[in-house]
Amino acid sequence: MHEARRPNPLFRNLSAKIAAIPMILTALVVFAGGTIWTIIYSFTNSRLLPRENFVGLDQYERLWSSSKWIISIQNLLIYGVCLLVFSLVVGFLLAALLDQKIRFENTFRTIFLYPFALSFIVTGLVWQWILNPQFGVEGIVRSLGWTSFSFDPLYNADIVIYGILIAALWQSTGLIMCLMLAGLRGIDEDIWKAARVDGIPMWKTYAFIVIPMMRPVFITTLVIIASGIVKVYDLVVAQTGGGPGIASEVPAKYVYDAMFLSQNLGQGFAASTMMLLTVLIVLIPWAYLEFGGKKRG
Amino acid sequence: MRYRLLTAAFAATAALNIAGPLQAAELEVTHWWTSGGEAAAVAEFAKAFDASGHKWIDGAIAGSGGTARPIMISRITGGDPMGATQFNHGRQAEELVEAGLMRDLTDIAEEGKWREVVHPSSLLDSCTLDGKIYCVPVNIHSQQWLWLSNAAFEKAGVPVPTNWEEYAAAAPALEEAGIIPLAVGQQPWQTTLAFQVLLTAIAGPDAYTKIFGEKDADLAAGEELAKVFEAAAQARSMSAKSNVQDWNQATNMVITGQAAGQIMGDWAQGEFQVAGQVAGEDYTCLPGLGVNEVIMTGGDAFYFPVLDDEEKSAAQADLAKLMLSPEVQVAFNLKKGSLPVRGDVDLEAANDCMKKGLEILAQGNIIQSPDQLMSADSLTQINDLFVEFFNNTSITAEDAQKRFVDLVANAD
Amino acid sequence: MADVTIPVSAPPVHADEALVGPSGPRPRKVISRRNIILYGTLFVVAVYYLLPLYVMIVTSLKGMPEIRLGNIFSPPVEITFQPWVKAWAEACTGLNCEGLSRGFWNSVRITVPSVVLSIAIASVNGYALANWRFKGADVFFTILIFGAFIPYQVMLYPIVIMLREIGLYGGLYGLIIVHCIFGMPILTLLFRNYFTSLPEELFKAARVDGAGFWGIYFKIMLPMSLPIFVVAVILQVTGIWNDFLFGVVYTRPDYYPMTVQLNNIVNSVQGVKEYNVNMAATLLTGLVPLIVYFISGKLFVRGIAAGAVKG
Amino acid sequence: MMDTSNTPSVAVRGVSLNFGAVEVLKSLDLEVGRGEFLVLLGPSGCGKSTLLNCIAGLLDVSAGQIFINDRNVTWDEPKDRGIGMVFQSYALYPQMTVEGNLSFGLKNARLPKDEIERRIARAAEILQIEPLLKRKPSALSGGQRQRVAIGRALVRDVDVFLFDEPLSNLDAKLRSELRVEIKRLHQKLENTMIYVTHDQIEAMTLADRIAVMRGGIIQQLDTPQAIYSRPVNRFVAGFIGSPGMNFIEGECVADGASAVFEANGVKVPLDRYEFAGGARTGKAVFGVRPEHVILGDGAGAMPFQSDLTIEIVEPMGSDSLVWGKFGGQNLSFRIDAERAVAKGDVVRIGFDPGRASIFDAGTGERI
Repeated sequence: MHEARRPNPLFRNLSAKIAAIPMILTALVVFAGGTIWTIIYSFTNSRLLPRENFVGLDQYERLWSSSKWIISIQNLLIYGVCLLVFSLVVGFLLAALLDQKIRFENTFRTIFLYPFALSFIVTGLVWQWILNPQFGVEGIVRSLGWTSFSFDPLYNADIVIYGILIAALWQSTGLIMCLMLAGLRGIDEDIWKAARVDGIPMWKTYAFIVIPMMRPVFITTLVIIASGIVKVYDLVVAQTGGGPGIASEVPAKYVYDAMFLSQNLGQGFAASTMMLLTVLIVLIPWAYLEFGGKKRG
Repeated sequence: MRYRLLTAAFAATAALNIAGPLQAAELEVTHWWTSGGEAAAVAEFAKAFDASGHKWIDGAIAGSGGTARPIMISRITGGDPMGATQFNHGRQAEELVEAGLMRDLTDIAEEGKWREVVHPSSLLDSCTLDGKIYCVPVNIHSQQWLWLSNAAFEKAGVPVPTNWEEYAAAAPALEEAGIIPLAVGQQPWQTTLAFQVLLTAIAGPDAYTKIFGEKDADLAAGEELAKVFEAAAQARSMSAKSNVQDWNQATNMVITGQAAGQIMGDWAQGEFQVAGQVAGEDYTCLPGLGVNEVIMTGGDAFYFPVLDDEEKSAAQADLAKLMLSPEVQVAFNLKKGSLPVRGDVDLEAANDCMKKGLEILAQGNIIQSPDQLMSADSLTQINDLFVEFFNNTSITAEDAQKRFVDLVANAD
Repeated sequence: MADVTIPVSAPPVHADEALVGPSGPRPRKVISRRNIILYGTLFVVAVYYLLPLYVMIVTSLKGMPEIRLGNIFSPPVEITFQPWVKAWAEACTGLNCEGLSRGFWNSVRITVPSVVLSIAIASVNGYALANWRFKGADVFFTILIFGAFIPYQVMLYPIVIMLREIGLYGGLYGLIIVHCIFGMPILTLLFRNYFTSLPEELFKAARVDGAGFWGIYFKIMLPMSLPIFVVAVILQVTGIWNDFLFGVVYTRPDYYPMTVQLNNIVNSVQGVKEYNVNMAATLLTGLVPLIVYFISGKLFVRGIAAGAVKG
Repeated sequence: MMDTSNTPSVAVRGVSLNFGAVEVLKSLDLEVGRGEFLVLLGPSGCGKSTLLNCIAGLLDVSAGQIFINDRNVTWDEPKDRGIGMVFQSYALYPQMTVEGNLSFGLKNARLPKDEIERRIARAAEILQIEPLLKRKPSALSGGQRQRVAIGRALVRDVDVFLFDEPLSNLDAKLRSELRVEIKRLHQKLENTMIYVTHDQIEAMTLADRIAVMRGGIIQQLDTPQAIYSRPVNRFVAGFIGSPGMNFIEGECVADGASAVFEANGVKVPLDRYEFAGGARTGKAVFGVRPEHVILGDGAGAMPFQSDLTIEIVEPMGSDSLVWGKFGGQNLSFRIDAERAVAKGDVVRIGFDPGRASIFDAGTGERI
């Protein structure tokens, strides 16, 4: 009777491995493989079809010398920072208001969150009309008599990004409010009682006690919004199409235009690699903080 | 007269019917002619193609060439090609041809003696690569046109100008009358079009060919060009209030008299026809801005991706022949407002603007379109420069010229 | 024991004598300053949120003349559903004038299989990761999660090539696969967290009884994971229905989902811009995710929060 | 502190509180003397925490009034009531250092800087938490956190300390250590303290007086010793003392001037028992504490003796708990560990009926 060999580790829970093949394929081939492929080809001068003649950093030089890219980066910074700050502040305020055990809490929450269910295309179009000079808000106010009133961000190159910001805020603040509300409801009731007994006014309790306690919720929400910001595309296409001129260009649109419009894949790959970089700059410290922390702590 | 044409058309189709057992095949044809006039013109192709027994499947894609081309290209490179597709004359499909994705039409060309028929021959050269012909030019669109609304000038009490200087001079009067002097759409290609029409008119056609063709950067930086940029800045201020998106919306402003004029190719004429306006009475057309009368041989050509389906390939051949047949050329170009590519066809029914075009074409002072001279990549960069210039008044003519020179220096 | 003066336990004074001074609950003014600020702000923000929806509905029920003359906030004088009919069946993109209906059925044909397939795969992934830890599983999972953050643009073209190689580029199946790929990270995370939260003994007991990988999955895990399935369905239906980028890149005109069709209709203009038809079309496109949102209510929040917060 | 001799430090008059239809407190009256340590004792859900929260002002009463230092504070905010509160979960501000926790309330009350430092130093010295001042709560042990929580009330120089089951999160050893510290603190500060717990050992050891509560009503308010020896009803008797009091159901029968308690053949003469309203007859429950039952030679001196066969012996280290039958029902009593007894031994036990308690079988009230 031969002594039972230790089963080859490969075949241990074989069916689990087979079942996980789609995941493995997606992770390795699509995510890892796709990303590496793009990075490699960002060093070639592929035009309509990918080809392997490498040109070093030419694509990146051209990228950073193109005013369209510079404008899209500026837009991304303004849009990103403002969206982060405003949605966190407004989201938290709304959550704090809703946390006051008021009546109609559910109705208000439903109202604030319904835009999140809509697609960016719908949001972009709606806000395009509302901000339209003849037809939208400006037209109305003028018809009410205040003829010199002007509020047409989508047609003014310097402030068009803020027009897009209004639509983005309308869409995403609802989610932030929910995340904040979940965070607030997670705080131990006794902390509130202790603060009341100590005579600390409501706003101070929020500012100095509750918000510091909600740091992890803030950070996670920050990362979610940030990764969404870098990908902004549909909203700009629907609302301004990058106009007026190239004033509301965003990186994601630069990539699509480069790849498909100017038929210059290399430039598109270079731009998307840059986008990847911006996401990693936000992500790695968070991942380290979130997971690295646990291993060390 | 008209009767004679109809019988000829009927005879031709009859002949086709007899020739060999004809399998009726469905052929999907993609294009970006979605405005009123354009749709009417493409319907002519469809009618003729259906008459020949096949079935025209329309693949119209909205949003002008900028939106449509990427979709067409990704379908062809993605291995799911359509039956036939529109491109502009020039190098847009260059790489597709090099990659062998486009069907070689040389045999059909020889049979139809396209070399002699197509005039000017430069159109066919844009379709040729290493001696083989890969596309069928179907029309000539010249961008060098200025369309003026007679009504708008009457309202402003100013005579209809005959050239750019008079038009620019009339701008203040127009503004007082509450009319937008120049209508320009927001899409990038429209602002570049306005610029190079000004360039050809003010600096002359050979300056245009040197800069766009030979990428002559010194000329681009020269005094001659500075004047052109001045005119462009003037055009910018004249078109400040026109915030419409598509070109046909801008044309619509001219038709309705909200705007005095528009620099646009002769495809705008289709819109005037659909709106029932008559050249000379309701609107005036000035080729080359009335300064340098020249015709640009821009326009559209149809490419035929390689298909492995026998029937469809046969249908492709029929469509290719049909598109260049005299009758279809006449019917199509009349509706489209463009000039036919066949030298041997005369268009009596054409209105006087088309006739002006035909005369200039006959005299032979023609220039190639930017698409024929420059790669899509460089052209898009120039488009971005001018759309930014037209929308951001803080960019002076000098800055724009400097950046234009860089672009020309390393364009390909 | 500290010397403490213990009060003589006097007979308790009962409520019948009138209690002098404040007693009972503190009188709270209903119209207090706090309430005004609180409800006032919430009301103003609610108006800001509801305004666009109101404008869309109102305008979509008006005829074009009424729109050109009146202002967008005034309710329709004579209500007409013609814009809705036109948006659904007659609006044109280029030559084919079939309105949004084709886009709607395309979206259904894209969303349903994508949701089913992506949830099936993700739930199996989650189950495998949670209970059958095999070597390297975590490496793939981490790559997957990083994948959720990588901007789509980075993988846009490589996927075009992959689909082309397997001959699915341009069709519905291609887009369905793309949605499965990009839906997988968040869903796998959702299922993994849910399955790890289930009591471990359950799984061990089943193993002892000799149930295999699939036996446990179907007989034990699946029946218990209805709540997370509902959450996953909500997440995927809204996500896939609202997608635009993949719809534009990976399909061709006659397979366009509703969002792409909407963008084409609204942006391709024949002469004058028909705002009422455009608004009706926009509402139609937003209808399905809104219905899913209103039906699922709280679950929606938990799903998105769970998907997002954990993501 | 002005000496107002016996004006109560905290007085609760006719207070009742109901959440919707549920009546949690039923018109309750209570007076706590100055410097007194009063414990609110009772099973969970008896309303003890709710009462504490009402006194603290965290809950609005439905009726009645609350006085602190003879001032009607019914409508006052917690901070204006001169009270400090220590919670079961400590409720320290997690992101602030210990010093931050102590000074945050004072800074808010805009006390001058040196005054704040002085108070913190004093509290730190009393609670021996000087080394901890710079640390964050997450770096402290359960006991240290509890001391900081107490310190938070201490620095505010409050008149009344309120404790809401402060020790129930700690392990047994730490609990007894902190119990002693709280007692020492009370003796040192001489503040009034109201302490809520469900642990009757804490109640017995800490309290000047205990209020045993059930169903929102104070069952008995008295010194620990009084409650231990003369429980007013069967509930209080059963709740205080562990192991619990033995209950033998039977009947009181008149016997000349006094009475006799009979249960399945056992007769206990009640001549030494002080009846509340004179001897009574009828169904009754005879309660005797295990520690009052003496075994062996000592039993002889007891006024009542009887034989008992041992059924179960539960050794508990310092002593053992022995179970047998008396009057047909279970009776337990303590013996010191050395005495070797085994199942089946017949032993003589004795106790003084005068120290027992008898309750009316129906109402459970002491008779």
